[in-house]
Amino acid sequence: MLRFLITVIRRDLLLAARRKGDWLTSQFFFVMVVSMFPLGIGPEPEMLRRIAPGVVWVAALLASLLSLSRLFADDHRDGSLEQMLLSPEPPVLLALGKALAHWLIYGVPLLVIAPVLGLQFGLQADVIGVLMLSLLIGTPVLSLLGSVGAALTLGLRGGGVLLTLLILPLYVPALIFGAGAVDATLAGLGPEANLSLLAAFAMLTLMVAPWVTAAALRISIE
Amino acid sequence: MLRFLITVIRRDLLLAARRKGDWLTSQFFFVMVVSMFPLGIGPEPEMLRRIAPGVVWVAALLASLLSLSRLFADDHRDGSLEQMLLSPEPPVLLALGKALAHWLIYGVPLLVIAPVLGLQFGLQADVIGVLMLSLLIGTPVLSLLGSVGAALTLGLRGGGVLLTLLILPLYVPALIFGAGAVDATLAGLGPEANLSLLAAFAMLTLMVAPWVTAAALRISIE
Amino acid sequence: MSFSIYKYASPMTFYGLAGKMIPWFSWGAAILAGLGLYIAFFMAPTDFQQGEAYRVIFIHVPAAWMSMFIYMVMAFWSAVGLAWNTRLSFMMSRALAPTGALFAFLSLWTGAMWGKPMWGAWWVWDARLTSSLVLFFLYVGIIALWSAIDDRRRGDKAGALLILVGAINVPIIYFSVKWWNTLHQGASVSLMQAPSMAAIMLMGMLVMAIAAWFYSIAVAMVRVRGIILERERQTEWVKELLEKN
Amino acid sequence: MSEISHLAVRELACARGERTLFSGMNFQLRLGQLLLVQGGNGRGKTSLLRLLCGLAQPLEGEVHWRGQEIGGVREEYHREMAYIGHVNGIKDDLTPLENLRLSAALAGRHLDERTAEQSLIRLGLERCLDLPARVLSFGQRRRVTLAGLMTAGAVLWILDEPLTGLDVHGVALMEGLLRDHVTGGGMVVMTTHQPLSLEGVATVPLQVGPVLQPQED
Amino acid sequence: MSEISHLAVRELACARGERTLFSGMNFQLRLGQLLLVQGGNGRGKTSLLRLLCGLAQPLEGEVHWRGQEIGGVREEYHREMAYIGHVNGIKDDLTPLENLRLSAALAGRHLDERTAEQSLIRLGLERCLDLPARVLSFGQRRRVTLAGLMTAGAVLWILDEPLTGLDVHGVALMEGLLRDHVTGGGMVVMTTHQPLSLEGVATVPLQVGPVLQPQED
Ligand code: HEM
Ligand SMILES: Nc1ncnc2c1ncn2[C@@H]1O[C@H](COP(=O)(O)OP(=O)(O)OP(=O)(O)O)[C@@H](O)[C@H]1O
Ligand SMILES: Nc1ncnc2c1ncn2[C@@H]1O[C@H](COP(=O)(O)OP(=O)(O)OP(=O)(O)O)[C@@H](O)[C@H]1O
Ligand SMILES: [Mg+2]
Ligand SMILES: [Mg+2]
Repeated sequence: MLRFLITVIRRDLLLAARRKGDWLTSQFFFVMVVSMFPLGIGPEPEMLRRIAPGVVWVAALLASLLSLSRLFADDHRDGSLEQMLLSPEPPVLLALGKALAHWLIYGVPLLVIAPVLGLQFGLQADVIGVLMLSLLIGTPVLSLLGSVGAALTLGLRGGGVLLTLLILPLYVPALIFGAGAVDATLAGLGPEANLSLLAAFAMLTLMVAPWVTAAALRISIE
Repeated sequence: MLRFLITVIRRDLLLAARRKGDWLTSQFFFVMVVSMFPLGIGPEPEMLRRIAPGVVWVAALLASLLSLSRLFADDHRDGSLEQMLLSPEPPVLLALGKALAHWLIYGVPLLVIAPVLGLQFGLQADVIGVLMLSLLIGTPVLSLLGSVGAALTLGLRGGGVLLTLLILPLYVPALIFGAGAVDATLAGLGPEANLSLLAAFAMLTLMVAPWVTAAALRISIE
Repeated sequence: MSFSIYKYASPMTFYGLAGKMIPWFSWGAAILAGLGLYIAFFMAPTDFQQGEAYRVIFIHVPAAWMSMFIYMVMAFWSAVGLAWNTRLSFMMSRALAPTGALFAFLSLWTGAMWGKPMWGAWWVWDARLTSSLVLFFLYVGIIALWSAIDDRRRGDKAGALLILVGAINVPIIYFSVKWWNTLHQGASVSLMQAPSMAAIMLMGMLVMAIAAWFYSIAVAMVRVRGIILERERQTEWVKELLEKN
Repeated sequence: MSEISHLAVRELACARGERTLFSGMNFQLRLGQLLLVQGGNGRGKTSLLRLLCGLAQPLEGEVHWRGQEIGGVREEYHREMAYIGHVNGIKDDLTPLENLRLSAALAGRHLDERTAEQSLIRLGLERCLDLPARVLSFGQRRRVTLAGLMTAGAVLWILDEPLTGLDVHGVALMEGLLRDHVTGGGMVVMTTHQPLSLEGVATVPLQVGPVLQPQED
Repeated sequence: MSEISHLAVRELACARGERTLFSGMNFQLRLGQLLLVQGGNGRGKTSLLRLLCGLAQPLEGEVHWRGQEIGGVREEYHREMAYIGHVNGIKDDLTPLENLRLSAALAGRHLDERTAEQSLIRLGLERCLDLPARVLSFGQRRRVTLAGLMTAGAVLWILDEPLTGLDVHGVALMEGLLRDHVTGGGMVVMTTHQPLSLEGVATVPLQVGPVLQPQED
């Protein structure tokens, strides 16, 4: 069981390592979307600081969505998804493994980049700390919920955009609690309430999402 | 010549019509991304009004990017791109036709939706007018430049994200002039300067982009 | 035997039942709507604060209620469908979704129409407004998913899964949005707390709500009959039915 | 032992879209037998094989493995079965060697490098061991998949046109593999449109759709 | 007329990655001839055909059409040539009929609905005229592509394993098409791993890589 989970994760990490540029590009997307805003909005530091948490979080959402559309699609196209579903191990572990691998590949690096972006927007150290913490708790939610969407839209035309359409509304609580925690810190209130709600949401997602993903996969490849 | 151009455009429109939900989904993506920002940033009307032009423009960029990654990819995968390049007609017309079709399908509807989003953010009628005008001039640029990127990244793994990396920097002038025109109107200055710069940029793109796209296509399919 | 009753008899008998129900619910909806509108425009007093514009409440509130209620019903049918693989359940949720989306849109639309005179803005990022918007997005997502899937069985099941995930999420979304909104600012614009709402208004709203309910049932029945016919095209009873007409 | 029918199909029916492709299909397969699924293009061969794997659900009827419905013994069944479809199921970014070892690991088996290498060499891929699968030719990619089949150690092979794109050598090799597997007590369910010489193999033909008269056109 | 060599190749060399697949290749093809490119998996048949089409550029050497380099007469060459690769080149979202008419339009030809329909029916797709190509079976999709070839009206056909996935009927049909085309003064360059009966057709064999001894394994 655990061996299977680890194999699935190792496989995806290996594939990501093989696609050298791809992984880096996704991180660049994140940086760029965030950096677009000062260009579109104007350079006032006060306002930029105000919008920073929201912008970083929305960019994290979009970056994860972009990579999610390929979470199962590549494996589906080349037939290896079928082969994995024909493995004797339970599909729910496959779903969980894929989501965790996605988080390790695309979510974790965001945590490293976020502080730099925070500095760009003139955030204080403590605010940046909360930003990172909120991303640490929140990004697994993005991967897990996203995997549900990726499984549902598998093989459909326009899967990527459809995925966005399905999943963005479900991301709302993560976005609100995550950006809310940072906002609260900016406003001098504590982030604890938001963070613990975010953590609860993450736990719930962890319990539910892999099962739904596994069911959706079986339906989609039929 | 012109017949070929029209055939290419008609073909893409037909395909878009066949993928019923797909086209609509892309428009909803635009609406959703814009609607996510207040959730991340907070509901103060004054600030939302200030960031509205930037948010709408960035969302337009992203919406066009997302659909662009499939501009040639589908045709490449099923082999019909090869077949079109083997047509006696010049590839530059193919490139131009695909970009124009993309604009008709994904760019033009944004013009219709943008006013509604402007209302959501509490923009005045005249500001909304400028916003639409800037999008009218700017979205062809997105399609044309995007087609260059789509051709360059064709067949590469993770093409979608790589595309973003290549093209977002090229979009910067459009973003600055486009959002700048609206910002200037908001600030009580006239939008003319920004709009004419945007128009000049659009003309330049129209002259250059199809040739580059055609060349990139020939290289990518080799 | 019971298996085959599940599989075949159910849509067939339901087709007839639905046919009988449609006139009742249509007429019920029409009469109640007439009554409700009469109350709304002739019996309810002009609001001393808001003037006549407030009368949109008689559409707005029932629409908002129905949009949420229909989602719950869809979630129920989806759960039943996934658990027992009953085909009729999936058809029901498919038949309901457009009406739900319509009501969600209607509540947004009427709310926005009302917001302009009341708040001077078509839209504010209030908690209730925002969560209505998200609900509307959910409806759109579900319909988009269905329309993207050609295979009927796959579409049914995938849609049902999405509806259920959404159903778990909707309350969370609702509270998160509420909290988000109040955290930042002490309710810049609070929706009116129904201060001693006149009994006649409440009555009008209730009547309109029941009318909307009847309307939803009637429309859903019409749609479900269409879906049944389309899906059971190759069965004997549909062929007979089509030949009779 | 070999007298028990390991794979049995009862009253199987399959529909795609509005069309019923086949219904009331019954057959049994024992160890040491090869079921050759025949039928023209679009008759439902692929659809049947996917039902047999459990990748799709039948409209009616059941598939039994050692006397039990495959849904109930999924884990055990998948451990003893290997499937090759129209697509290869190999990752373009990995080398043939990595592909083989990874798919073994995902199926819960350990495959050491030497064995993997040998089976690839047996399939004539000695020059491609370290190339990413992406640059391999059409037939070479198919061979990688077949090498995976060889190392899977499954009892039941379900093969959808395994000969696609193989040259004469490849076809001969595949015939050898099939013969060894079946005479060694394995079972095969396969489709192909190409002629195949299977003397000495207990072959059970199964027709999906009407019989084709060759050269009738 | 038919004595001029229409397609000529001079000292062609092709490299993929680090490997030179072939070099110093020379041949000429006249109207009424069929060039059968032979060679085992991964020898470079597909690579050669793509060079002949102009989809790829040779490492060395030239491809001539009616005495001129194909790069120079691209438009004319493409008007007279039709290519079928390993992938089908049909759109999944369109019906076979729409696919045919659209690809004709893109190639600058008008194809009326009746002709398109007839050629599809000739290829045995009468039941699939109104289905989106996505739901067709593997072999049916191949047949749509071949129908496109029939209606293209090209002089030179370049076909990469056109028989893939075709059933016996399909193969016989294809043989008929080839025979008609070549004896009618057309030219064909093709590869296939399947046996093909082409009596009466002027066939020029071309070996890419070493000759395969059948059943050697
Ligand atoms: C687009 C804008 C609006 C949306 C999306 C919206 C949404 C909703 C929803 C979802 C409900 C049902 C809530 C519940 O019963 O729990 C509701 C009820 C209500 N809305 Fe709106 N609304 C909007 C604008 C307005 C405006 C402008 C007003 C008037 C100032 C208003 C007044 C009311 C009232 C009085 C109720 C009934 C309250 C109750 O009975 O709980 N709404 N609205
Ligand atoms: N959604 C659908 N609607 C209508 N027909 C469908 C649908 N999906 C599949 N089909 C039909 O079902 C059949 C599928 O056949 P399948 O792929 O099993 O064929 P096959 O016997 O493997 O053929 P081949 O030899 O070409 O691989 C085809 O005739 C196809 O047209
Ligand atoms: N980038 C690369 N690096 C090394 N080798 C490559 C590269 N790209 C292609 N090759 C090799 O070149 C050959 C390509 O052959 P091609 O696809 O033309 O074969 P083919 O004769 O059509 O074979 P098949 O019968 O299998 O279709 C293969 O042997 C492949 O391994
Ligand atoms: Mg098949
Ligand atoms: Mg080849």
